[in-house]
Amino acid sequence: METLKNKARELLAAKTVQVVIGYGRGSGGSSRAMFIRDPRQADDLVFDGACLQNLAVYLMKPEVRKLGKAALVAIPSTLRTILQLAAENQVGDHDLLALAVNAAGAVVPLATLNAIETHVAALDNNLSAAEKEELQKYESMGLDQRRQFWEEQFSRCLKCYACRAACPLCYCSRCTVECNQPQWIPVPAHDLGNLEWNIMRAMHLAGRCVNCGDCSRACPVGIPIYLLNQKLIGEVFANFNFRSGMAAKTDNVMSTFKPNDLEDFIR
Amino acid sequence: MSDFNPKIVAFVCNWCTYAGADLTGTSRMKYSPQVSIIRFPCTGRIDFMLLLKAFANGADGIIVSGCHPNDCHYSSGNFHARRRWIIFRALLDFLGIDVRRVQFSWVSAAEGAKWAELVNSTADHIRQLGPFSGYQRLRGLGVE
Amino acid sequence: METENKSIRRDALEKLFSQWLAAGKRILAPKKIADKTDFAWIRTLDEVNLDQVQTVQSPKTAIFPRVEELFSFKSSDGLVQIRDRDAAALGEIVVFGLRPCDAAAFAALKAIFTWDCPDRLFSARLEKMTVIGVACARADEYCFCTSLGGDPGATAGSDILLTDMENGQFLAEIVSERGRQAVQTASGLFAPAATREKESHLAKVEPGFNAKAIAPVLASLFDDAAFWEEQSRRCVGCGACAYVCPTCACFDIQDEGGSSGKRLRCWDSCGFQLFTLHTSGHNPRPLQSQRWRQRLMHKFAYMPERQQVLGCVGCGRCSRACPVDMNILEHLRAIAEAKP
Amino acid sequence: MARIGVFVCLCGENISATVDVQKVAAAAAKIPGVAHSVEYKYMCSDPGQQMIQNAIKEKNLTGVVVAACSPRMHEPTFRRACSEAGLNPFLCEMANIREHCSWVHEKSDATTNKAIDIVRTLVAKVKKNKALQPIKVPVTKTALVIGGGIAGIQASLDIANCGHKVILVEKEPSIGGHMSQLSETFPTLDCSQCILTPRMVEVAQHANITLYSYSELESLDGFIGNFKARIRKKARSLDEKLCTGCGLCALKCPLKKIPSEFDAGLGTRPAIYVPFPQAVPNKPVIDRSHCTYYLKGKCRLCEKVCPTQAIRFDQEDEIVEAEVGAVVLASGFDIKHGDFFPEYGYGKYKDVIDGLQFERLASASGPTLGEMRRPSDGKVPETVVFVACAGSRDPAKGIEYCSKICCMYTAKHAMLYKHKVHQGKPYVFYMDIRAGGKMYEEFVRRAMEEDGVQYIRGRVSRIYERGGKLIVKGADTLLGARPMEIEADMVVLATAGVANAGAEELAQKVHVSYDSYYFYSEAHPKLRPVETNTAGIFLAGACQAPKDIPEAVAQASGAASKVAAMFSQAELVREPLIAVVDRQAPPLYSTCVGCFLCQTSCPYQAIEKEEIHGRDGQLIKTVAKVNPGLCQGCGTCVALCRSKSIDIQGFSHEQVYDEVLALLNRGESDV
Repeated sequence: METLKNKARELLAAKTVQVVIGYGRGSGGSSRAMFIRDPRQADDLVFDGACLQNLAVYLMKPEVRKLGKAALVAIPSTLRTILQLAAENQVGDHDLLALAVNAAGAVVPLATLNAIETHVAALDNNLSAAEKEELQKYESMGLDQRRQFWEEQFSRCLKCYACRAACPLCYCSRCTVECNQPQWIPVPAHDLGNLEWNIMRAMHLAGRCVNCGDCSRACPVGIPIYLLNQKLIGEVFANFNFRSGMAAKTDNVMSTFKPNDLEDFIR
Repeated sequence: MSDFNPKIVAFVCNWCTYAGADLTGTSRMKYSPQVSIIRFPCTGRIDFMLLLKAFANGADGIIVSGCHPNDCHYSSGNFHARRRWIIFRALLDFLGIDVRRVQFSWVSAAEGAKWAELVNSTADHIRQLGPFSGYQRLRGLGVE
Repeated sequence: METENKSIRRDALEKLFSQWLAAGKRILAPKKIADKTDFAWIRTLDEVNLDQVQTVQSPKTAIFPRVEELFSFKSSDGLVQIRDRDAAALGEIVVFGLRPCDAAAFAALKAIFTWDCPDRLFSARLEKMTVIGVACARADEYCFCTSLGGDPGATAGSDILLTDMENGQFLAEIVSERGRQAVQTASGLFAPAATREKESHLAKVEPGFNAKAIAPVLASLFDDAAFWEEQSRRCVGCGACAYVCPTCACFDIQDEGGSSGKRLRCWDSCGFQLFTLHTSGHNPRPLQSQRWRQRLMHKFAYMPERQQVLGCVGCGRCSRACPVDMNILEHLRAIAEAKP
Repeated sequence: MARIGVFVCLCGENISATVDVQKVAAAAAKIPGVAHSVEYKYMCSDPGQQMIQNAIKEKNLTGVVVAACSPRMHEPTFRRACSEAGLNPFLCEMANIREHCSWVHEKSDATTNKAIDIVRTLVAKVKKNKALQPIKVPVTKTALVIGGGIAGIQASLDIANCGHKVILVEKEPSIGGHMSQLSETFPTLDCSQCILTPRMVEVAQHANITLYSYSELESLDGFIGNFKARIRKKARSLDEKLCTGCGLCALKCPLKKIPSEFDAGLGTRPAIYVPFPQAVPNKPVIDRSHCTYYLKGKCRLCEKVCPTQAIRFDQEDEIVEAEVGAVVLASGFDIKHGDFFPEYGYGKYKDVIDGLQFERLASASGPTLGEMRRPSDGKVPETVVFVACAGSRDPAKGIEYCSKICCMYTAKHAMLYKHKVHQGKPYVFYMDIRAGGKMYEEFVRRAMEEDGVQYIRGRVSRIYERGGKLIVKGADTLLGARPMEIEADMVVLATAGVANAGAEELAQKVHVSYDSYYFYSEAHPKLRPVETNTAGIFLAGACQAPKDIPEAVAQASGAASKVAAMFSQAELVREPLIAVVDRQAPPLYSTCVGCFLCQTSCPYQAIEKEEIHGRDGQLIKTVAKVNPGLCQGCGTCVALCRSKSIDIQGFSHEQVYDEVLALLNRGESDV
């Protein structure tokens, strides 16, 4: 913790970065994003198990970008997000400084995408056993059982798009739901519109999502949409042996192909 | 469900399957009139959203068909499409949406017979499955 | 009318519910769904959960549904026929177990929907709604009703306000004519109240700021871009706050179907950049900070000015629902204390 | 408001026999936006087309749907008819109610209803069609030919003779390629250089051809009709203008023992040299890797003896830039060398040689002046074993394909040997004899029957030396795999033909695709064999796959005619059915966020990055831009774009979306 505060002070004092994006104390013992531009504010930085938000979401926010070069307190999913954003030409090398915190609590500054790649490669980036087990639970359900489950879930969706807003990879300046010629996704939050929105969201994140979980944490009504992302993460890995957010330069898995891709469902 | 006439939409590429379906016609082979074709330049052009729109608007089944691997007029459009379908099918299934409602296939410009066979077997299959109420019932739900 | 005090046993509520359902009324009440509690259409008392401090969403959907049909249309041979929604066919609704802040919020919604031209469907739904509030035994750090003139035991907006006397009995304050009718149809279930003393059973919510002070400060802060940017920097621009809010009334109109279909009204939010985007590409509120300012201005400056009512009841839902912990109470304090 | 005209064709009885066309026309008339709906016996006939044209004028239609046969049949017909009547051709669509309806269904209401569905679908589409203008791309009428072998020479001459400028780039000091190394050519046995060198000279003298020998392509940018090439002229250490090619320098160069590339290592050359007497250009080059001056800093003998003081030791590589409209790749092939065949002792035993080396031995201009003397001791070999398929068709060696030319040149080699050494005994080990081609089979027969070449069907397992003889162990599979052992004086391996060492690098420079053997991929294996998937870049010769001379020449002429056709108009005119990236007014400029997933999906490298700058010149954003010269309109990028920022003209989001809805939603009005 102290090392993190000191690092932030040092970076701001030395004008290495203009802003440090980190975690501060939030309501009810939670944590929240804070944007430190004055070394003195660094005292308010916190870093603990409650720090779950993927702060990379702010890299895509114009109001934050205009503050200048940022140092970003980065949990593993944040690092992978940065690499995925780089692979999608959204951040360049040296655009930002990632501040990873290792198991020992030491701050590891990662100045280049290359450094981030190396750091990420050393982490366990698989779905956890618990996550796989939960997926299993749903996969082993009957088709109709699954349909009913999701219908009930999506019937509560408000279309508040908190899942989209919280996702650092949903950075389009015009989301497909905002196209009205044609109106790809119905605007109202009725069952059909909600289903189509959630299918589209999952498809657009296929091969891109780094499983940070912010979409689900953001959902005010608690729809477990992370299941969809994790399902597709598993499918993409199983079928194409690809994991997103591991490299800063990679052809996106869904815009490339292998001649020997699965074929058995095609007549 | 013998008196049930399913609505089936076929999304096909212009160069292989559309031409193949033309050949079915010029060869005067017969098939079920429940299937209507929408023409695309390439299977690579077919947006998964269009499949959802077809279901939402009452399609009981969908055929998506294009050039065989390595025959794509644009060399790789069908490969890109295939990869998209792999993921799309997995997602639909996970959501409890019956992927048997979508028949993917490769039909070349020379396979007029295959097209007729594909349409008939798909129509029979969908007839057995019955109307896609599982999806169509969503229409109107959630509106006070 | 003069408030009447009665009491009802907890277990009598079951009968009350079945009477309502038998009379064709729909009941909207707090229900536990996974680890959250939210309003839902319920059939029995045991579905109801009154232990939570506050539900995720407000009960506004009872009179301002998330998606509602305004009319249906059909065009053939170049002619378009429109069939208006039959307001008389709308069913009776009982909203049960909402908090005093939510009950108070209906006044704000009404002020908007009946402001210049009364909204036909809204008014009809309002007519057919009976509000059975339950006073707050607990509050949390997000609650700030008392800063805005409400309190955990306020009866305003309820037809009947129940207070759990913690002895298997509820104190039932019959506030309105509609409340009295409800009691009459359920005669036998309500008994005269032993006591009217409820304070000891109510949550304590300390006033957080002076509401009076807010409006003038807001006006002076309007052009202080830095101030709004500072407040909203972590806001990611979703619509969660507006959609859970009991008073947010912005809506969108959508036609669905081709030659025949429906015109729908559905919730919208000033937090979306699309909300004010012009066809030309110009957006009068291009920045999230401006949209955040609009949210507060509308609730605390424009509505008091236009509708003589605050657009906020201090339920704290927006703070609880916010994915990035935008705590409105904190921000309002900052505004109240701001030196323009 | 749309004013669509629907024209239902009976096609004689082809449609009307099973479809109630009156009903279709009547139903179409009721579709919102349809201003005119009629049926007629033969829409494609002149009166039929006239009918459409009149309606366009009289009812001032904004779109036309012809419900008839397949668009693949008559779309051009009706689009032309529409444009003649003043309606943009792309506002005309065809509803295929013949191939896809009347011909495939029995006469029934269902069939008629389907026809109506199809018409309704196409009406919905055409309402969203946009008037499109053909795309015009300017063309620089200069062709760049890479590779000065027979294919490159042929292509250059053909293009130049059509009156177009050609830039020919050859990496060796002289053009001519492998053909110039050959002695005689099958199946006629005429002297290779006798037929080649006149062509080489023609290239050198042709007014339309600029030859850059001893040069390589540095980079290629741009697109069809508008490429920019950068060519590296490697330093010859010589002022070519002054050099007369007298050859004195080479004569006086103290170094003489450098293995000659031209003689496939069998002969030698000095450090300053002309690869072979008939070289074009006939100007020497200093081989800096051997020249004493460059290695030790002294000598400069050539400089002293040069009568025109043409030597330039300090000369540096020069980069020339050229604008070209088309590119022909004719970079040729190579054969497997070295220790690829340890079991055959190739590279170990001097007298185990490859086909090219044999060509030099047999060539009158070769190291032995055409006398058949083996490399080791110069003795005339009594027994020579020729091994076909040395490496080819051998999965174990990783080369599964047939090198195609070996069967023929092996027969030729055996013959040439027999003609020079009458008492000699030539044996050929082969797997199959592939002699498809004019006079080819006859040629092989001649080798067997007239020249008594011994053909043995079987693979050679090992070759080793014993008592000054090369022992060739093999088996005769036609005699029940009987083990064979031949004592040979010389062995000639028909080693596999492979892609050039630099093939991959060149492909990446010019952005063409190649197969797993680094042979360049044609756009279509049958129908577009001389084009690549990159518009404006064509293929000639063995860089695509091993070929013999007539094939390489034929393909070169084919490529040349493609180029000539391209150059025959002032600008390329292409159908505008291509992708376009959304553009908006400031401050958004475009809904594209520049993730460039589209770029990785495009088979044609048609998607470029465009930087959008503000008035102050500072970068606002980088967005995708489709190059209309390259886009072929497959639409793969369109389906991939998350923000729907790319659309494709003719199959736009709005068009296909409305088609789906129209097909599935029968209005009360129809049926």
